[in-house]
Amino acid sequence: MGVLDIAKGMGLTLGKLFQKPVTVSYPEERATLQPRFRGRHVLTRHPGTGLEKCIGCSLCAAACPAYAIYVEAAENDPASPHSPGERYAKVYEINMLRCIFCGMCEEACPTGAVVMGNEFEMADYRYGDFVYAKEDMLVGVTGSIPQRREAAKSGKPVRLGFQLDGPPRAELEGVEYP
Amino acid sequence: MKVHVDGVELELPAGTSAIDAVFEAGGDVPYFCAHKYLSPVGACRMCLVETGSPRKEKDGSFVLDDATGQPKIFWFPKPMASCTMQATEGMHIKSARSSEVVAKAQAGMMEFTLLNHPLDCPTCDKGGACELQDRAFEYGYGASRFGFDRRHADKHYPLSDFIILDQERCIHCKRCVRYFEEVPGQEVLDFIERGGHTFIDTEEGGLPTGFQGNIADICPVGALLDNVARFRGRNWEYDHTPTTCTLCSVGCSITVDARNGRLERIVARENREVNEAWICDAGRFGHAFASERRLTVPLVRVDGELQEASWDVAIAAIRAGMTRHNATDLALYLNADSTLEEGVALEALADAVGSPHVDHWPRYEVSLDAMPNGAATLSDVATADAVVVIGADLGEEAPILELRILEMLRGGLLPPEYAHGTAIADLRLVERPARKPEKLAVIGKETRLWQHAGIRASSNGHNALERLSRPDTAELQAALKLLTDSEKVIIILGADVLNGASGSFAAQLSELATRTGAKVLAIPAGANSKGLAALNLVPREGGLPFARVADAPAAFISRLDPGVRARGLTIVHDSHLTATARLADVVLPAVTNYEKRGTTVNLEGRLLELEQAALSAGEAADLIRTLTAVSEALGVRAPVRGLKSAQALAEQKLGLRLGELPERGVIHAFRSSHVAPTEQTHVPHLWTERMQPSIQTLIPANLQPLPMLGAAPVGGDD
Amino acid sequence: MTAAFPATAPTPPKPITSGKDPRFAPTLYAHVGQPESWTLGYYRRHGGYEALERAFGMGADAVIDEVKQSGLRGRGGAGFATGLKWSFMPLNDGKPHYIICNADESEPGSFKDRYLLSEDPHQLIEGMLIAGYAMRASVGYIYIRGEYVHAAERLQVAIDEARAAGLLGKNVLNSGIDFQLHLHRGAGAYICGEETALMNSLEGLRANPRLKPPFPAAAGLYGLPTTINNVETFCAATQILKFGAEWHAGMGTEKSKGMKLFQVSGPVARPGVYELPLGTTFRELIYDWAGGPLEEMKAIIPGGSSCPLMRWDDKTLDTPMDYESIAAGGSMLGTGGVTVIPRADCIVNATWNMVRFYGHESCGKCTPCREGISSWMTRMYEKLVRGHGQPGDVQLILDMSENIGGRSFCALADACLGPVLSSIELFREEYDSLAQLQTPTYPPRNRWKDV
Amino acid sequence: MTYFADKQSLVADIFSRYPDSPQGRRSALMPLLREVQDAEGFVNGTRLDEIAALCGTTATEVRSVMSFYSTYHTLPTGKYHLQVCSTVMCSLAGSDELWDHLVETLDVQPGEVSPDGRFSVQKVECLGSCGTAPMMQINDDGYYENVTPSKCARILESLHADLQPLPDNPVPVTVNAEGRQVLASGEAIGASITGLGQLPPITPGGEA
Repeated sequence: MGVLDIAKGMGLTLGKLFQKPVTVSYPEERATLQPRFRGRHVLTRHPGTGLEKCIGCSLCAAACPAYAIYVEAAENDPASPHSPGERYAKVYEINMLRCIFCGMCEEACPTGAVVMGNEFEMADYRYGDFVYAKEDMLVGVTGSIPQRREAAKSGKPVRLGFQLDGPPRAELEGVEYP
Repeated sequence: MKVHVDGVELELPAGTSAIDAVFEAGGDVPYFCAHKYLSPVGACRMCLVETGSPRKEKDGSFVLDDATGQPKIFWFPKPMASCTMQATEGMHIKSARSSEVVAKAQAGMMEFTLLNHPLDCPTCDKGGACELQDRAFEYGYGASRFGFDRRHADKHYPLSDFIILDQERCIHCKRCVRYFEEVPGQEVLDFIERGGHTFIDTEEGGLPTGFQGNIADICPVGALLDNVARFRGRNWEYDHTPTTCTLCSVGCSITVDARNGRLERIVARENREVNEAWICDAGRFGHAFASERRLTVPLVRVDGELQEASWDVAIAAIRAGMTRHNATDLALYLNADSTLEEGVALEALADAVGSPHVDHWPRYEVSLDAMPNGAATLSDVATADAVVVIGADLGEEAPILELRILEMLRGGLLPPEYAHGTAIADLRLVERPARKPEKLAVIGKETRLWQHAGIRASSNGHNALERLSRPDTAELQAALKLLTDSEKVIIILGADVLNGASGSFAAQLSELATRTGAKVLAIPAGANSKGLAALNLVPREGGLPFARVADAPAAFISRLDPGVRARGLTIVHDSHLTATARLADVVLPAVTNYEKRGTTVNLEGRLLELEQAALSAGEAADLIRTLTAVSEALGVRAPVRGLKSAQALAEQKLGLRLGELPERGVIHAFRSSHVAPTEQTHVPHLWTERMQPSIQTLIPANLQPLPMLGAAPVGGDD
Repeated sequence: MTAAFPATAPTPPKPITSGKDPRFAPTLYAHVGQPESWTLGYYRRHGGYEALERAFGMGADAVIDEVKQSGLRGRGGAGFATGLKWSFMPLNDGKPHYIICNADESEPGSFKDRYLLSEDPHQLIEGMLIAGYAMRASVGYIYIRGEYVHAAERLQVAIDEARAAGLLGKNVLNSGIDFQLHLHRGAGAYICGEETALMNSLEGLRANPRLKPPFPAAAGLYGLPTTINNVETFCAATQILKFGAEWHAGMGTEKSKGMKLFQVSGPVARPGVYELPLGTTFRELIYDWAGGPLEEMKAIIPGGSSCPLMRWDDKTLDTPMDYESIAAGGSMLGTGGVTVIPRADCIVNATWNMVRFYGHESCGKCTPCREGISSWMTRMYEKLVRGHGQPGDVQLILDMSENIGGRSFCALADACLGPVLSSIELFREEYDSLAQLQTPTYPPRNRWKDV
Repeated sequence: MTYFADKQSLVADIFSRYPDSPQGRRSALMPLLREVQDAEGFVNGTRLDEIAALCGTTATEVRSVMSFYSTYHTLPTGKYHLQVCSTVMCSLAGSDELWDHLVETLDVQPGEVSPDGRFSVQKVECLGSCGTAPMMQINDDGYYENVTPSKCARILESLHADLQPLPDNPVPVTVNAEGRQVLASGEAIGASITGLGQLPPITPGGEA
C-alpha cells in the first residue's frame, strides 16, 4: 500500500466530514423511508365500492411462518355486504409481537387485501395491545394503537414519525401518509 | 390373474377393475366420478389409461410376437377409462407414469373440467381438501387456453337446511345423484337440462333428512357443502380427530374437526365393516352442544343458589353433604353411551362403597347375547338373503343399519378389499340397481323402511314376536315363510319389542331362531348398552333402578337428565346445565364423548375406540377422573385412577384386550350380560334439542338469521 | 342355399353397382308415393307379409342364416353385419327378448326413414316380425322420434290394422308365435340414436348412453337381451326374406352388399331419396338421379353430418358409395345422407352450425363432450365466425380436438369432430382468413328466396 | 284437479305397452308427459307430481327426464308454436333468414309469446326434412316444408286469421307406379319390383 492510497482514503474521510449527516434526530425529526419498507399491515378496500378486499380465506394465516395471523370468516349479508362475494373476515387479527414482517401474507393474499404498509411505531406496554384487529388495520386508520391512544388523549391528530421518499406503493390503495 | 401395470407384473383376483390394478401396483390414476361405494359410470374421463391384451388364436394359444416370442400385446387404439374396465389375464396397463398419451389425455381432460369451474378456491370451504384442486395440481397443465367467460349460475342455492349447492362449482360427476339412488334409495336429486347447461336440482322441496349429509363428503369439489360448518374454518386449520360416534349403537367411524377449541364439523370416516363411508344426519350435523353453553367449572349450591366453584370446593361440598348419608346409600347412575372404561370405574366405586343402587340408562331388561346361530354383524345384514325387522324405528335407533339393509336389498355386494383398501371401482355395482323388496319384512309401526319392504305387518309392543311365531295374518305368515325358506336370515329387534321384554321373550326368540336358523341382532338402547350390560352396572339386591332416582337417599348422576333430584345429596356430572343439574347440590362439569379416550361396544359387539378431540371445555373431566374426586370426598381410595387402570380392570373382568385396537374395531363375544328390571320404557330419540345450534351464537348480530334449522327434523321424511 | 336358387352358372354374374343397371329394381322404396301405400290392403295386394310366411316356414335359425348370407349390414350408420348381430342373441335362455326399431332418425342430412315410416309402415312391421321370430323376441318397440308426428300416426294405424288382421299379438298367422309391437315416441334428443341411450329413453330415463359391456344382446332393455336395428335394416330384411339372400348379395361390392337408400340434399335440381345399389358413384347419384348441382360446389358430406367432409372433385365424384371405398376416401358411408355444400358458402359458418348441433345434443354425461364441445367448441366457432378470431385459434381447435377425440363416453363427440377436422384439413385457408384477417373468404349471402 | 283422474282407460292403455314391473311402469313417463303437453301445451309442476305418482318415481326424476328432451315445455307456448329447423341443411337453404324474418315480423323472442297470444318461436335441430329445406313445424301438427318467403307469408297470413293450413308432407317420389326408378332426365330406367323373381313360400317339412 502506497502513500497515495492512504491519502486517497483520508481524502474520502475528510470529504464525508463536511457532508450533511445521514442520521436524523428521530423522533423529533421525521425519518425518511423508502416506499418498499415493510411495516404494519394495511387491509385495503376496493376503491370503487369501498368493500373490503379481504374475503376471509385464511391463506395469509396459512402462509405466515410465525403463526401471527388469525382469521375467522362469516357469511356476508347480501343486503349490506362487507366484501364482494359470500364470505368476509369477521375476525382478522395479527399479533405484531409474533410478526416478523416477512411479507409472506402479502404474497399469499389472492385479492391483494393485506398489504404491508410503512408504519412501524408500535411500541406499547401490554402484550394484549399488540394484537391488531381489523379496525386497527383497515385502510384509513392512521397510526398504531399507542399512537392513536395518545392522539385521542391529547386531542391532536396522530403524528407519524416518518415520511416517505415518494408516494406509497401502488398496492396500498387509498393509503395516505401525512 | 396376471396383469402388467407400467411394466410391473402383479397377481390380482379376477374381476378387478383396471383402476384398482393400477392402485394395487402402487401407481396413481386421477378420478372424480368413481367412488368406493358407488357404481362406476365412466363420466369424468379422468382415469384414462392405455391398455392392451394378448389375443388368442383359434386353437387357444396366444398370438406371439415374432420379435420376442412372447404373447403379442394388442393395444387399444385409444385410451380407455380404467374405472369401467375390467382387468383381464395378461393385460398390460400404462398409466400417466409410463405413457405420454395418457399424461396428455389427462391434462387435456383436466383443462376441460376446469373450463367452467370458478376459481374461487379462497372462499370455498372445500379448498385445501378438494379432489379437483389436488388433481389439477398433479395432472393439469397449470394454465387454461379457454378464453371465454365461465358459466354463471346460482352460487348460493340451499338444497336443504343442511346442504348448500354452488351450481357453478359442479363438475357433473353425478356422485350425489347416484348416492341418493343407490344408497338410501331416494330419487330426490337429479340432473336437469342437458349438455353444457346441465345442473343438479331437486323438485322435492328440499332433501330428505336422514342421510343427506353424505353428499357433502363425496362431492369431489365444493359444490355441495355442509351448511352447518359453512365458513367455520379452512380445512388445514381444523384439528382432525378420528373417533367413533356414540349417538346410537352403530358406532360409525367419524372424524371430528375442531378449530380453536370449538367443534365445527363432523365428517364420515371409512369403515368397511360398520358404516362403509356413510353416517346419518344426526351424527353429522347434531354436534352443536359440544361447543355451546358448556359447563366449564363445578357449581355448588350455596344459600339455595348454584355458584361457580373450584373442584376442591366441590369435593368439600360433596364430603359435607355425605356426612348426612351412609356411603352405601349413594346411588350411582351413568348414561349408557359412556365408555367401557368409565363403566368399569363406576362399578369399581360402587363395589368399594357397597352401594346396591347402580344403573346405566337407557337399557332393556332382557339379555339376548346367547342366541343360537351366533351374533349377527352389520356385514351379515348386508349380505343376508332375508331380513325381518320387528318393532324397530331404525331412523331413531340405528340409522346406518337401515342403509345396510338397503344394501342387502340391492344385492348385498361388499366391496372387495385390496392392499390399497376398498375397491375404487367395483364393477359388480350397477347404476340404478334393482332392489328386491321381497327379501325384507317389517313388523311394527310404520317407518321409513316400510316403503322398501315387500312384507309389512302392523304390530305393537313385544307380542309382535309371539304373533310372528304363531302368525295370525297373511303378512305375518309371509314373514315367517321368508324366515323359514331363506338361507341366511337375520332378525332385527328394536325398542318397540324389546321394552319390557323378559326371560320368556328370550326363550321364545331363541326357539324361533333355532327353528329358522336366523341370526339375531337386537339394537341396544344406548350407544354402549351392550358393553355396560356386560359389567355389573345394574341394580343389585335391594338397589334402586335409575327410574327411581327420586327415591334414592343420595345420588351421583352422570350425564343423565331425569328431571328430578334424589331425596338427599344430589351430585350431577354433566356437560351442560340440564334441568336435573339445576336441581342438584353439586354440579361437576363433564366432557362430551367427542373429548374422551376410551372404548365403546356397538350393536354387533364390536369394540371401537374413542379419541379426544381438541375442544375447550374448561375444567370439565371425564367420568374416571370425576369418580376419583368423588372417591376422595367419600373418603375411599379410588379403585380406578386413570384410563390405563380402567382398561386393566376391564380386561380382567371381561377377558378382552383394550387400547391399540385396529381402526375398524374388533368383535368381542361377551360371555354374560346382567339384567334387572328397568321400571320404565325407553323411547329412542336420536335428534335432541341440544343438537340444534342456537342460531344467535353462530351468526353475527348484524346478519339476518339463515333459514338453518327450523322444526326439529325427527325421523325421516321421504 | 335354397333349392329355388341352385348355383348353376359357372361364373357368377357381375354384381349390380349402378342404379341404371337394367337388372336393378328398387324394392325398399318401390311403393313410396303410391296412393294408399300405407294401408294393409295395398301392402297385401303387393306381396305383403309373404316374406313373413316364408320365414315361418324356414325356421328361426334359417332366417338368421339367410340374413347372414345376404351380407346385409346395419343401415343406421355403423354398418355392422346384421346377421351376426342377430346371432348374438342368446337362444332358449328362458328370458323375454326384445327387439327395438331405431326410428329416431336425427342425423342431419338423413330423411330416408321418415318416408319409409309414413309411406310403407307395413314393410317395417313385417321386417320386425321376421326379426322377432328369428331372435325369439315376443315384444318389439318402435322408437320413433317425437317430431315425426305424421309418420307416428300412420305407423300407429298400421300397427292397429296388423293387430286386427292377426299379424300382431298372440299366435301370429297361426304359427304359434306371439309378437307384440308397440310404438314409443321420443321427444327430441339426437343422442337417442345411440342404442343404449335409446334404451334408457325407452325406460323413461334420461337418454344417457350406458356402459358397454354388457352389450344389449346380453343385457339391454329392462336388463334383458335386446337387439336394435335401423328402420331401413328391418325393411331390407323383409326384402331379403322375400327375394332371397342371393338376390341381395348380387348387388353392391364385395363387402358392402345390397341396396341402400341414398338421400341428397343441398342445392341440386332434384333433392330426395334414391334407392341404389351400394357401389354406385357419387357422380351417378348427384348428376343422373338428383339432376346435378345448381351452383358451383366445394364439398360433399357423404352420409349425414357426422361424416367427415369430402372435397368436391372428380376423385370424390367417382368414388363408389360403399362402406370401404368411402372409408378409403377418408370419410364414412353413414346413413347415406349426401349433402353438397356450395362454393359460395363459408365452410366455417357451416361447420359452426354442425358443431352447435352437437353441442346442443350433447347429453352432458362425460366431460370432453359437455365441456369440450357443448361449452368450448361452439363458442370458439362463434368467435371465429363473428370476426373475433386470433391467429392461434385454428391450431387450438386442432389441439383441443385431440383431447376430445377418442376420449369421450360415446361416439357423439367423435361425430362432431368429423366435420371439424375434415373442414380444417380441406379448407384451412377459409379458417386462416377468419383467424388472421377476421374476414370470411365467402361473406354471408341471402339464401332464402323463392325459386 | 288432476289431469289423469278421468282418463283411466288411456292410462291403462299406455301402461299396457310396457312390462308389469317397476321399470316398465317408469317407461310410461314419456308418453304421459306427451299426453299432458298435447292437451295443455306445457307441463306444470302439479302435473310433474301426478306423473311421478303414476310412474312410481319422484317429481325430481320427471323434471330431470323432461328437461332432457327438447320438445317438452315448462312454460306455455303460443297458440301457434313455430319451430324452425336451423341445422346445416336448412341453414344452407336459408333458414337463418327465415328465422330472422319470423322473429322480426312476429316481434317475439324464443321463450316468449307474442302479445296476442298467437305465436311463439323455437329454433330446433334437424327434423329430417333436409331434402325439402327450409322447413318449420307448427305445434305438434306436422311439417311445412320448402318454406320460401312467399309461402311463409301465406302461412303467417292464415295463422293471423286463425286458419291454420294443413301441414304438407311432400314425399319425394322417385319410383313410378310401375315400380321403376326415374332419372332426373325423366327417363324410367332399370327393372321393377314386380318383375323380381319372388321366392316360393317354404312348406314345413319341405327341403329348405
